[in-house]
Amino acid sequence: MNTATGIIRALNSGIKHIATKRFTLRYPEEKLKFVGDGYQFDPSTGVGIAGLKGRHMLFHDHCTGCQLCSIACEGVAEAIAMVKVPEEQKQNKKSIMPQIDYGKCVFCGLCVDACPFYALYMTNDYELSSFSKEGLIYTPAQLQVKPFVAQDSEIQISDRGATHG
Amino acid sequence: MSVIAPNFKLSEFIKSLIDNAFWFLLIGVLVGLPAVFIVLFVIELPIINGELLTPFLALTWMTDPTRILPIVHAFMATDLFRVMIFPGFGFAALLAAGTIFAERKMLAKLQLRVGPFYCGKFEGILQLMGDGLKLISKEIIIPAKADKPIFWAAPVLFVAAAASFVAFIPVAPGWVVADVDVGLLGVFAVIGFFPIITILSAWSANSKFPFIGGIRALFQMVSFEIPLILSLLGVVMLTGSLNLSFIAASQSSFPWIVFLPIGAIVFYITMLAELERIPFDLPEAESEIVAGWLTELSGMMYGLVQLGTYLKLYAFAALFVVLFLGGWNGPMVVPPFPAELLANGIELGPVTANVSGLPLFTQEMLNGTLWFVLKTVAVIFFILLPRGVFPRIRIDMLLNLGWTKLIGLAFVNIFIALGLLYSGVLGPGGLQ
Amino acid sequence: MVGELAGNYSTVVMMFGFAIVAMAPALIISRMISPRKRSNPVKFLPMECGQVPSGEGRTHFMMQYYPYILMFVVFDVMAIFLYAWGSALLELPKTATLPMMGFLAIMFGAMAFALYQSGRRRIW
Amino acid sequence: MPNELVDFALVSVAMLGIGIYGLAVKRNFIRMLFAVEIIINAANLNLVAFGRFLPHSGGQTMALFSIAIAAAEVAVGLSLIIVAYRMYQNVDIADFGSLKG
Amino acid sequence: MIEITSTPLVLIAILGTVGIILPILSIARKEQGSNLFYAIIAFAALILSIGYVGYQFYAENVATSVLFSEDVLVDDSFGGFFAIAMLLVAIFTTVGSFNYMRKQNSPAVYYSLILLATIGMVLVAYSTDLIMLFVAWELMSIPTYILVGYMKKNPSSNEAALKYFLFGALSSAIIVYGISIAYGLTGSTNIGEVIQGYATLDPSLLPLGLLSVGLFIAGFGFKMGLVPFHQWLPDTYEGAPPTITALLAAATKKAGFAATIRVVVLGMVVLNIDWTLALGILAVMTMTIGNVAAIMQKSITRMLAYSSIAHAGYILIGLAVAPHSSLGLQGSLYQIMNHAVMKGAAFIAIAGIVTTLGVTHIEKLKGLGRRMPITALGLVIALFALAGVPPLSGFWSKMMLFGSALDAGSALWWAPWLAIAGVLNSALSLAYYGWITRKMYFEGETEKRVAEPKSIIAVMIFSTIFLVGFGVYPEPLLKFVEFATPVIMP
Amino acid sequence: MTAQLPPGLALHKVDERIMTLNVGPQHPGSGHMRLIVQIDGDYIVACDPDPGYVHRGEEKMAEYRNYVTNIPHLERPVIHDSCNILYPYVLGVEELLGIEVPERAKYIRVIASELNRCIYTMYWLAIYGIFLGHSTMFMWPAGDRELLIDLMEKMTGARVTHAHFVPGGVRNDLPPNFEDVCLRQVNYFEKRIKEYAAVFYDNPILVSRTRDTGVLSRQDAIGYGTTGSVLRASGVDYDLRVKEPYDVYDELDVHTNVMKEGDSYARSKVPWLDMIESCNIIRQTLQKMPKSGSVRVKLKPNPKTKGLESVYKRVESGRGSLGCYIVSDAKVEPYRVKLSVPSFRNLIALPNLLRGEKLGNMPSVYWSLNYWPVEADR
Amino acid sequence: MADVAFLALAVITIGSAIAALEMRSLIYGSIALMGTLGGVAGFFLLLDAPFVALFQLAIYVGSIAVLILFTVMLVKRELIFKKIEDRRRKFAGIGLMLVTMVALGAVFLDSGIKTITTDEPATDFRDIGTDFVTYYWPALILMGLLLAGSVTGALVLAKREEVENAKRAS
Repeated sequence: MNTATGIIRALNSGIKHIATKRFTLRYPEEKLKFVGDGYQFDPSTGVGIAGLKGRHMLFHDHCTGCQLCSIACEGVAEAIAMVKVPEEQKQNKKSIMPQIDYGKCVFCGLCVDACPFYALYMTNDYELSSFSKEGLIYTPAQLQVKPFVAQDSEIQISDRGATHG
Repeated sequence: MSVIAPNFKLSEFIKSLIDNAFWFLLIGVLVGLPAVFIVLFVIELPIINGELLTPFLALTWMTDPTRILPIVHAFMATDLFRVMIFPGFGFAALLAAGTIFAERKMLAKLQLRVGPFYCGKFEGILQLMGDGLKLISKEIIIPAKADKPIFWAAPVLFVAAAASFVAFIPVAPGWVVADVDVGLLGVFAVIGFFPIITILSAWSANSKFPFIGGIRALFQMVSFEIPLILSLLGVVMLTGSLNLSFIAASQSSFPWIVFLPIGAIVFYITMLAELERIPFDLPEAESEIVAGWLTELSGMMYGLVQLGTYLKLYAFAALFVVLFLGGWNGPMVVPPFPAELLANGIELGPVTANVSGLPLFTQEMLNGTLWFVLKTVAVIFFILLPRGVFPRIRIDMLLNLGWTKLIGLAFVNIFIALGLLYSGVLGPGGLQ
Repeated sequence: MVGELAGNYSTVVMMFGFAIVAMAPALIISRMISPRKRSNPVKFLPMECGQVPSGEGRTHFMMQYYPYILMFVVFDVMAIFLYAWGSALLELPKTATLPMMGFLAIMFGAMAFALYQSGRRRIW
Repeated sequence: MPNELVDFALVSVAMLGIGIYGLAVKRNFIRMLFAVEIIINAANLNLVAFGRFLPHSGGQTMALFSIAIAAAEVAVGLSLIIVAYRMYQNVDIADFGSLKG
Repeated sequence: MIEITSTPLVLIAILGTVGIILPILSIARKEQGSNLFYAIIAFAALILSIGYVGYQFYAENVATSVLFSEDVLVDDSFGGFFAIAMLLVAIFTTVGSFNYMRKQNSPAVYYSLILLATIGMVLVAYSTDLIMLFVAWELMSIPTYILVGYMKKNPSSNEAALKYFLFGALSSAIIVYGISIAYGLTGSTNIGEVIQGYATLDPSLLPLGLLSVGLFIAGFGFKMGLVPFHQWLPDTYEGAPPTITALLAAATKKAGFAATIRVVVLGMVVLNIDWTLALGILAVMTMTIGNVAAIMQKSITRMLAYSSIAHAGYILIGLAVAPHSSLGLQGSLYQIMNHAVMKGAAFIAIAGIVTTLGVTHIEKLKGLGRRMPITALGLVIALFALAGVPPLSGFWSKMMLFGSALDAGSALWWAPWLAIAGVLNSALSLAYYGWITRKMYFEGETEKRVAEPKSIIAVMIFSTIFLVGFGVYPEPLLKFVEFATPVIMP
Repeated sequence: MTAQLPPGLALHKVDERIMTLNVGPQHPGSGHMRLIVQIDGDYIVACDPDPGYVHRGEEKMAEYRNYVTNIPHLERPVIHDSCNILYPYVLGVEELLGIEVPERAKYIRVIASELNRCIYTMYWLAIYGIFLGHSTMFMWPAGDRELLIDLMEKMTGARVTHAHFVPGGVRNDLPPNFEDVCLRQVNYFEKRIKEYAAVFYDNPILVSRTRDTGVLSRQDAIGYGTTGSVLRASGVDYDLRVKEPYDVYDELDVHTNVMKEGDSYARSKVPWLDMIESCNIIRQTLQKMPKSGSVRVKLKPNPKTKGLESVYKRVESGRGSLGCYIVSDAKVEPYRVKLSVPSFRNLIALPNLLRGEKLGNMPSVYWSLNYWPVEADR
Repeated sequence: MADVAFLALAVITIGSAIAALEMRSLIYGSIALMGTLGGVAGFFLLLDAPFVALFQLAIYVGSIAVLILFTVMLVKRELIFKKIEDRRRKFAGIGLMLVTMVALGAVFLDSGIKTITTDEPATDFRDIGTDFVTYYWPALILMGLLLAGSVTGALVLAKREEVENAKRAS
């Protein structure tokens, strides 16, 4: 009667789960809460600070146009191109700044690791979809904007199962 | 409440209902008004009872219960009503549609997810309609070397065979499409058509995977037909009848499952196999043979096969209810039709209308239908449940199970019935 | 009157016919409103997992389970013979069960042999 | 207008004739089997028709036996044809020709 | 209700039980059991059955041939006679198969099917109800379809089975058709009542009655190998395993005669029309065509097959003159018994030749008398008995048949011509039997003797004793035949 | 070798009864590959795996990138197990460059590696479930995997392709309060996967279906060179974490799960037991880990090796031993990077296991080999 | 009503019987044969023999037709459509058919059964069951033996002997 008990156990487990809380993140309405503001890097110690590797944020006042980020990206995705910024936004001597093509970026964060001037961080923003390829290319001006992300859902574990709450 | 639907909000539910009703009304008006105008302008209006039947008059009639109810009554007495609406196709299709939705929601609950959610604004209640629209607007692709006539006919025939299976099911006292002496045998005859349709459909596609799936389906259905037939013999022996209505009526004091639990279990398992449901869904084992005999069916053809499958599911569940769970029998819970309404008529504000055609349905019929539906839903739940907890079994295991264990159990059941009969527990002189 | 009882069965045929009449339009409408692009002949090849189909689609297949169909043909007869007896059982004397038991015993013998044979799938 | 016995008998005769034609003309074993089935069905139809008009239950009993026997016969016949098909890759008995006389 | 100790039921019980148990035994032994084990069980069952039949006769529990009964079966001497003949052939077949089946697969099912077919044949002779007759007929036919095709790797066996199957299925379909009309005319399936009904048939229904009888003749005629229905017979006999051919030629054919006597002859008698001429013509045609065709054959199996067609013609003489001569049916029955033994022995001898030498062609039988003396002797004796050479048993039966034809000459002007045709045909047949004998004994170089299978030798010895013994001293057999023959008066 | 061809299947004419089925690449039961299966009725006569549909030349690509920029690439073949596939490469580069990794980084690596093993195994288990027609077993692991993905995302900032291991340690330190969250979620995770036993591993239908199918004997398992769970399911007690401990595994108490049977069932159960073991390891690691300290050695942007030398490192990944062979020639790019992947080793056993099996066993045997097509193709 | 049904059934039965023999494809032939068998079942219904009718549907259409269909599907595709016909033989066959039909039809029409009609109620299907186990019980036993013999024999025939021998040899 091992078979019968096995079948009954399986059925019992199935019925039990009908009353368990469901573990589904209803994504557009709820979003997971991430650690910190995003992945950052401290070149002085050479260690990153934990956070989501979302889209980048460029601090114009720190960027020197040294191209280290672009060089770091060359071996990975070739997503970073150094472009001339308009005269009024010019912050550094070469007046070039990274422009990132998110159609190519793999979000590895090596460019952040490469930046010695605290100019390039990654943020929690990951909703980058666009209708055109051009829309995925973020100019330095766009990269300057700090995204607003409302992420508050976290995994809650209780006796009746885990949920996203 | 929160367990079943954690985010249930009554207001949203009502809002969604109103929304849906609005859309229905809108479409109804948009389609209905032109129809009325066509009637007005194109068709010559008849004269009934000396009056010219203008649309206005027709509308008045439609709202006048004294006029419309006898017509409804007369319509309800026809075979056409039975075939199309109540115990027949409409009722079954409604329950089948409900089953599809319930299956998806229930399986989602069991698997800790949500299931259909957005269509229809509340918990995806219109998902089925959306699916239907999608299927009907999809391109039907027929393989180049297919045998076209059979390929086209098979899905339709599948639905038709399932519908004729439904015809034998008695829902309430007197409410059955075909009340025949040998109804149970008719059921077996109809079940015999499914493997043929399946194998023909599979053959006609001229493709490998459908052919393997079709042959598997053939073996499976055909092998489980014998335990199916044998498991029901006990009930027939005890009632001495093959008439399903009679069998249902004979269980007024206790259902046969009390005496023949083994038969009920065997029938339940064979039912799963005949329906090609997990754990017996070998004909559609997607990890081996893509989608089995459904591989080449596209668009609405697939939709029709699914409809047929769920009609069949309803019919099998109903057969289980009729044979083992007492059919419509149950305590009377429906209140009687208020007698003073019959005597005094219905007061509608200042007007009192004496409605001759009431009540439309008798108390017994409503009660019977209620119990029948409740039991059927319970059985359907148990048919759906294994999909969540069992893996698919292999064809040789399946055939082995059907031919050795289930047939053996079915014969045990037969001998139990014989023993009950000859020891005098049941049958003439016994209980009942 | 000959053929009176046949009227009861007409509703089954009606049900069958109604299902066809109600369901065939679904296919026809679908055919009408759905796109029909015949540009690519590869689209109409039978399913072969992305490969170009090779070999016969319908072949001498699954003989391993052929005995079950043979058995089905014979034991289906047995099962429905049992119905002829079972439905009349209440009116029969108890001795009338004996021939049926004899019949069943014979069939059990045949079934044992057939099950053994069909269980040896390597020889099919 | 009620149906008469002779109507059924005529249908039965027509089926018998078709069956004999099939047996005489066709050389495909499966088709010949079809023809035999048609003849058996004609006979069954006759039996039940006569049984109804007597009325007597023996005709139906005989028809049941006859159908059951046809089932057994078909099972045997198709096994034979499968053996033949394995040997000749053919189902046409005119092409077999191992027996010449 | 028929008594449970009556012969047919006991035969069903013994043979059916053994027939069902044999396959089960084979699974219990994982299909590894030897041929001999199953053969001996089957043989024991057959011996037990024949013993029981004999005991019933000995204890005088058997009624005389009543032919009619209230029930589906009757335990009469007519059935008993056929039972003995068929059981004898079945024993021949079983014993002959000891050797023949040694290298074949699934011996258990083979013997089980032989037993089942034997039940069918026996029950055909015992049954007094058309449904019973039909079911028994099919029980006889279906196992033989399988048995004929039992040598699966042999193409001719398979083709023979296919032909046999088609004609058999056709014949059973025709029989059902005949039964349906007979049933429709008389309202019953009991042969007694059918005959009663025929006797009082409304004249307007007479054509239908004739039609039904015609269909019966056609249906049974397929099995008997009457001439217009005989095309399948040589092919089948040649292709089938020789042991099974013995069963077919010697037993199923006789079942056809039993059924014919039960149904047709009596039915014809009461229908009260001059139908005997038709049977007479059939008889002459059958024996002539059978014999003429037999002369031209190269294969001994095929030759014997045609000879068995011819013998169906001889037996038919008796049936044709039955209403007018009491000797007619007696002669037929006598010839049936003799033919069972003779044909059985002949085919078993061929089975022995096939197993040891693997030849059936007549030219290759040269010197058989020296290579396999006992088999050859048995074969020759059987062949001469078939031809009706005097001191052998076959002589007396033929004598009786032709005598009955002469006897009926007073009522039927053409009856003596039947006798003459029969005698001429016998002479013709002697030609080819003699030719074989010459080939076996007087041609060919001296060759070494080969080991003959013991089982075949046993059959040969038995048949030789039977044929010679009853040829010399025919009284007991005559008495038995007389006891078994039903009495019909026009 | 193991499964003998049934007698007779080879006897009859080939063209008559044998049907060639292409299982894949567009097949629900194949993955990114094709199995050319020849079946006689319900029995598989021959099976010819045809991988290579997702080959992308990772090894060649690695020769054109420096030691750090290789990292996002080399994790691509098994993105679900990305930490483990980077692990041998990182270990090798560290040896080439002669870097001593900080203690805390080693522990973080172990946590990441074990979490990733669980993530991979859950994904594998989900597919195994759906291959056997058990849709619940698809949904539950796919859902419960989310717990661990969430942890990994907190830890590394990415949900799937982490690019977390670098020569010299890990990219970033653990976020604050990570230990508590990790312990809580891992405990819950362990509780969840133990519930799978009722519907899956102890389910009599599953047991009867996968028992004694595709049996790989101990001898053959060693002979074919299978690794990981396939090897352990055949009764060979071999786990690199125990036998050749790397990083800090020698300080942890690792138990090796071994089953004797070598059938599909055993092969499917060993990874599940391994997951439970992984939970144990993570708990131990969280206890023993230094609470603070450096996690990464600062490197030059383009580190160079000393001269022509090679190194071979291997680790126990979710599928078995995963080796990485690096040859360097004193340039910024490696001269040669060779990945020795467990999937390909396990695939070798497949044709021999499938021969003579029933068609219905094909998915279970195939997927129980713990095979990941992309990894085999690289 | 019954008469229309009769005519329709007659057309279906005879038409599909011809189609079963004459259709080019054996598969369509099998389907047409099912039509014949179903038509005969319809006649049984008209003759108030519902048990036999549904038995016919369940056995003939449900299992025999399935078996035939399955066997036909095993046959190679070109054989399904292959048709060997001798024209002379065909005309002879048609002649034979016509002679049979006309002769038998004449016999039936000429004889007295033309006048037979009945108003008596049909027999109950339970009588069949009663018959089976009382009057015809030896036939039932024989039927059992027949079915047993046919299934054992058919299985022994259909299995592949060469495989078995190979197994035995090894």
